[in-house]
Amino acid sequence: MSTFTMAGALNAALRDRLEHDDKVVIMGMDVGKLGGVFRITDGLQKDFGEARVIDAPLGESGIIGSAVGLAIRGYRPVCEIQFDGFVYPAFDQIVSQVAKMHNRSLGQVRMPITIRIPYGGGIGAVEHHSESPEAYFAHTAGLKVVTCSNPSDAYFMLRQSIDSDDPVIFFEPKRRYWGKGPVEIAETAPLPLHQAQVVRPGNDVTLVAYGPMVATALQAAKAATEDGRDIEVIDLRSLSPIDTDTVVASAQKTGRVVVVHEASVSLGMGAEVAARLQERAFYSLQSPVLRVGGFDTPYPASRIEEEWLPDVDRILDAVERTFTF
Amino acid sequence: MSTFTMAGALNAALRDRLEHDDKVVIMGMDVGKLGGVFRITDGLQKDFGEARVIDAPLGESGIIGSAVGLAIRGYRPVCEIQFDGFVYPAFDQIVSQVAKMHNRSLGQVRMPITIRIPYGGGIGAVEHHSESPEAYFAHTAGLKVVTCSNPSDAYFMLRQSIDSDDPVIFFEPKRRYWGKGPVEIAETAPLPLHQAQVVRPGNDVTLVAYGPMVATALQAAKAATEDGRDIEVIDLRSLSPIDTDTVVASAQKTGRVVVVHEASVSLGMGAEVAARLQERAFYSLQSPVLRVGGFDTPYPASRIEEEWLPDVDRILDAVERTFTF
Amino acid sequence: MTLHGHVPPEPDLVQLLTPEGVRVHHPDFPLEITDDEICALYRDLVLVRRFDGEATALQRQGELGLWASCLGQEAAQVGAGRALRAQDMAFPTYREHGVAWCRDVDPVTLLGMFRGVSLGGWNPNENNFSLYTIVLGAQTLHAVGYAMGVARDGAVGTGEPDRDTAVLTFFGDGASSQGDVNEAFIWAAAANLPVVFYCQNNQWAISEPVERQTRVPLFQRAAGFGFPGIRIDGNDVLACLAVSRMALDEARSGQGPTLIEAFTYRMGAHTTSDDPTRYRLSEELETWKLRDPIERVRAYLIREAGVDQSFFDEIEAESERLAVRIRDACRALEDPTPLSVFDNVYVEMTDELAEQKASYAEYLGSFEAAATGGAA
Amino acid sequence: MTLHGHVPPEPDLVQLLTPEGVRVHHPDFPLEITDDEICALYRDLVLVRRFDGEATALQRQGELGLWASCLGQEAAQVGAGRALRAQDMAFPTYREHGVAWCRDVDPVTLLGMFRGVSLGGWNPNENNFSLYTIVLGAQTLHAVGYAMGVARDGAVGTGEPDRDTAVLTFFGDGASSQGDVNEAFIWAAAANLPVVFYCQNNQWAISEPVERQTRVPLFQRAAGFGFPGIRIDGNDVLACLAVSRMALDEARSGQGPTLIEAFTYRMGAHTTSDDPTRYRLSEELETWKLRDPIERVRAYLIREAGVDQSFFDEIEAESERLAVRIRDACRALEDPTPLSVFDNVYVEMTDELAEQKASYAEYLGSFEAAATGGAA
Ligand SMILES: Cc1ncc(C[n+]2csc(CCOP(=O)(O)OP(=O)(O)O)c2C)c(N)n1
Ligand SMILES: Cc1ncc(C[n+]2csc(CCOP(=O)(O)OP(=O)(O)O)c2C)c(N)n1
Ligand SMILES: [Mg+2]
Ligand SMILES: [Mg+2]
Repeated sequence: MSTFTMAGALNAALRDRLEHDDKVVIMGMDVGKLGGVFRITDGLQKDFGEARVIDAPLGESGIIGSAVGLAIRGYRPVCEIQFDGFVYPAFDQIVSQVAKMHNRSLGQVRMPITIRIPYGGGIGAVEHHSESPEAYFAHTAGLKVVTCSNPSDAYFMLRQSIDSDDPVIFFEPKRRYWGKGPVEIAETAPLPLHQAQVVRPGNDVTLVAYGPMVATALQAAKAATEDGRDIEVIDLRSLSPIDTDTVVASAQKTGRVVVVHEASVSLGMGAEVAARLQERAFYSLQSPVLRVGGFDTPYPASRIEEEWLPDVDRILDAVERTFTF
Repeated sequence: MSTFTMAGALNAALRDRLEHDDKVVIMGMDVGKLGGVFRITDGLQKDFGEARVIDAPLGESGIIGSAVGLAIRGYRPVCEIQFDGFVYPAFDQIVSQVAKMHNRSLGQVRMPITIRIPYGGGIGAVEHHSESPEAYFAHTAGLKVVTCSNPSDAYFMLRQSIDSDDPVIFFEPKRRYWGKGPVEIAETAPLPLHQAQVVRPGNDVTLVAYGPMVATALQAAKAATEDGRDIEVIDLRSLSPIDTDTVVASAQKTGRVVVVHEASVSLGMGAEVAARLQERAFYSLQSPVLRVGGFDTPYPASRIEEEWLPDVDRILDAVERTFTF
Repeated sequence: MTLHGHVPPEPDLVQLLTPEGVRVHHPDFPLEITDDEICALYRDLVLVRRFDGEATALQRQGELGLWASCLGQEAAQVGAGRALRAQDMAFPTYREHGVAWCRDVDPVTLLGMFRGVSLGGWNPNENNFSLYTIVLGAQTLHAVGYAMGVARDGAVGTGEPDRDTAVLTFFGDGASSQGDVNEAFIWAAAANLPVVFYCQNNQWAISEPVERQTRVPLFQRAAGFGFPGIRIDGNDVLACLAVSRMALDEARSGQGPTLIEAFTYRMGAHTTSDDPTRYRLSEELETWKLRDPIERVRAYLIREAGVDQSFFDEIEAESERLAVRIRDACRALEDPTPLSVFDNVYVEMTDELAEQKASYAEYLGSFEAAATGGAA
Repeated sequence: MTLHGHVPPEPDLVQLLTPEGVRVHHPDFPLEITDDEICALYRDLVLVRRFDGEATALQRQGELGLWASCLGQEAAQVGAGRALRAQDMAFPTYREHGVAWCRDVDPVTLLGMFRGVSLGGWNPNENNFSLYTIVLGAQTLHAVGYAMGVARDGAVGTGEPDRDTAVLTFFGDGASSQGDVNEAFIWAAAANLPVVFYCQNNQWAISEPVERQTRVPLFQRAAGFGFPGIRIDGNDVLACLAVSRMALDEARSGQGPTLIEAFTYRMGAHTTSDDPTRYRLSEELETWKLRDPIERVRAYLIREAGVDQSFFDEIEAESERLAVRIRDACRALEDPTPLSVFDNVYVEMTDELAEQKASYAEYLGSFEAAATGGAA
């Protein structure tokens, strides 16, 4: 059991897959010598060469479109999108090609493509560098969408995503890159990629979070103990598919659920989780499933991002509202 | 009061705005001589000239990106995307520029851009010609998203969208283009653009639909009378913002709600409507808000699209489930 | 001097067979070809046109939902298609029926997506012919990525004729305005990839004439990206074959990408849903008919090669047999089952989707139960 | 002959002032300019560099979250900026501080988005300088659309000096690979729009050398789209001014678009978050220092124009005053209020958003209430 930052764990996972399968190639902007703007690919080009760790021309559509061609040729491309807000030029290739090619071929060609996207805010960045576009992809049939909240998940989920024969959009909570945690590299039976995890058991209320908000939810749960609230925290991990059973089971136990994410609330993941909960746990719910997320505005200027982003207080406020409802 | 097809009503609305405001320009593929593949711009280039009705080079990003520049110059562009599945190459310009420019300028520049998108299935088309991408845009702050279900709404809502100083994504249910209906051109006080409408009052169950599914919902309501069910049908009309009050009021009356749309269910509009209803009408709901929509698959081959699309039977099946729940 | 002073010279068009069927020789593009080989090309052209015509007829009869005819572009497609080697890969648009023919893709397979029984449904790697791509230009980037793979596999410049591999991708004059096509040029040039970009300039993008897209000949664009571009008579199957061969050879040998602009004409409607009388004059069609890609080969075979009538009769008979087979096979294409929509979304179906499939199966079953009077 | 036979000649670079400060005359690009005007340009260059340096310092002190320095590109930007007429419009990237300066945009205004108090916050139409655009290439299409408007307004080719309007848009060597930039070329050429595309090739796109984007000089790309392209010494403010003027004049007079490649160098890091030592050698920087855009003008003014020390002292003093003002004004920039995030999303705020704002206000109020011990 050794300790990694999330960035280090991701780097280790990439290295591991590059060694394990020579059809794995990494593509993106500045992923070579620089090792990516977040250093996630640090040292990989040096060790695996320019043919496998490729500094791409500056076009996201080109990166994803060529990944589709590489996949047809039998490769397993891992693409890095430099920041969340820059995935949109590739949206067409992702939605109309990556997501649909397997289906179009009646299952005869596979798209084992992993698209890594550092996402979320809280790092004091300029525009387009702090967005949370996960809902766009979770609404797109043919894609699988996951996100990690800690170094161990980062390591195993990225390996599992690269191994997946289906395309996976892999969201990395950039503001957690430098957080440390234990990773049992030797672990042979990690949690399945699309399974959610109860990261803190509790009986009074359920907090459903993922990616960057899991740490915040855990802080809230801790703080709530002072008010005598015993909060259960679920790390969704997989956004498409959603491990509904785990969430429903928790709701049946606690009767109260708050979903937390950075993305704008309207049509965000919280909407889907709420819709499913009232479908599957109607009589168990003691109060409405509440959503704490970004407001329905563009991501704000960084000086006020902390006010815009969900935090412990806003989460606890929602938790209280599930009781005073 | 005269009778129009929806296509004719849209054409009349465009003509009216071109006459009314010489800053209105129409751009798109084949919108000139051909009048668009659906003839919505029929005759407009002949009457208003090539400078105002522009056959664009074949790039959606170019169409929307140049609309942004035209808006900065003080124009009011109306862009036509030829089919739903071809809006994605413009996704970046829509999400990062059209939606955010006003905000970026602290309100000092306006984006009075209308983006018309024929959408939905049921016309026996090949791939990419039958999709329902509305949720992507409804999740995007800075955009307004509307859709019409009949010729009268088509006429007035398109006029209102063009007059809007905010960008509007205007979804046109292509399979209803040739349906006829009355339009009171002289009407001076049409329903506000972002207001929903109860198109059939009822007391037992509420069907929430929009665009192409409104007609289907009304058929279902009619059929349900045989089983003695008195169904209320709401035409949402505006997808962002959503007229939640109208939907909540109906839910409080009927206690049962089914949301219907063609888009895939997961993270579709139904998720947001369900999430809001359980937030705002928790104690009024007699059963979970159910969703009838496309499955979480790519739009299928046209020979089985009728099985994939929500129809009267699937809607009534859901209606029954709200009782037998 | 002003920046805008220069007027580019009109490009000459590589031609090896005149519209009258006279064989001409081009200093830069010699073509070693026997009359038997020209007979084989003639057969391709005739059968492709016949197949295409049948498909149009099948659409009229309601057997297909749509058809995008390649009428008039047979030479551009057969010339390019026959220049490919078995190991080469082709990335088509939605109109390359002639190329599919050369790749031995059964024409009936192509009908599936136009009939609406599938969204394509063939395996790109079976005949090294990728799926039809409807989103304009998207396939050119797929070709680039595939070529990256080819290069990484060491299948370029080895000199082994059956190993060195080229990638051929198709797009139209209209699609040349899409960002993806231009990004494909950039990638192919920057990495010197074995890709040949084959633009069929058929003068129209639905109702938009090529002038809406560019004010200079399209082949010239390649030079700006750092690789050669050339315009050929797209109705001359020999020119298309000769230049495609050269470009593919140079790609295989590691000399990088080429842009070929096949100057041709869309003789039919854009698709069966289109009505060209709304936007173009019939005179235009008449002039192009004089440059018909098949007539000139026939004329050559009769006048210069002395091929006798029996050959033409045999091909006529063969095309009859093909037509019959296509008609019957098209009608025999089975609709997919409603439940099949869930099956190829993922290699590993998600539990979510499995649930949706199960409950939909149950729902469908309830009707049968009702129908057979059986209790649910 | 092979398709890949040709080797393009190395382009010559338009230069009117050598790195040593010697004025050279170019037959095609005469420049009528007085020494006083060159003094004014020198002032621009010095003040822009000083402002840029202060901003970098402010970032180090934590007053800015990020800064994208234009160090080394002052001549490319001032030359282009000073070629603009009042009615012309500029569409920048995120690095055109020197152009902003020439448009009389207060430098402090630019700091807002880098400090994080706004996302831009200025009015594009106030100084005819559009908002900084971070998404690579997106602004080039905005320029095209604006130019379409200019043409529709009849503000091209009238011969009226204050009416005819040109649009100048900026992008980098890396951004030249984005589909949007190439679509912009296509649109501008097809409609012959009054746009000048100004590419600052500063040799690097963060860590990627320009060779990753293209194997031929970028200016050559324009010819492929049907309009002129030209490479200039981007560290020579006179060349940048002369060629930009000519291109803008020709745009205004209706001769259409031009691509200018200003060959320059990013002397600093990509941004303050970047560490160039990871990917480039310091030798490179040293050679480029010898071509410094400011030194050569200073040398010219001293040696050839005989400008005396007092002039330089005065500018030094002015730049001191500027630096002080910027430091103070930057620190004085106020944070927006949390509730302001709701205000400029729409011209007409939606009821939904108004509700969100109201309940958030109530939520924030509950803390104050608590703090002031007041009952909610
Ligand atoms: C991205 C995208 N936008 C629009 C369309 C609709 N569309 C289909 S074919 C076509 C014209 C294409 O013209 P061209 O590229 O010249 O090819 P051709 O049809 O003439 O063979 C258009 C606009 C599309 N398929 N994809
Ligand atoms: C669409 C998009 N992708 C990625 C980025 C991240 N990014 C910011 S600047 C930059 C390099 C741009 O290089 P260049 O165009 O040469 O301009 P320079 O920074 O050198 O002035 C990149 C990749 C972006 N801003 N937009
Ligand atoms: Mg064409
Ligand atoms: Mg650069």
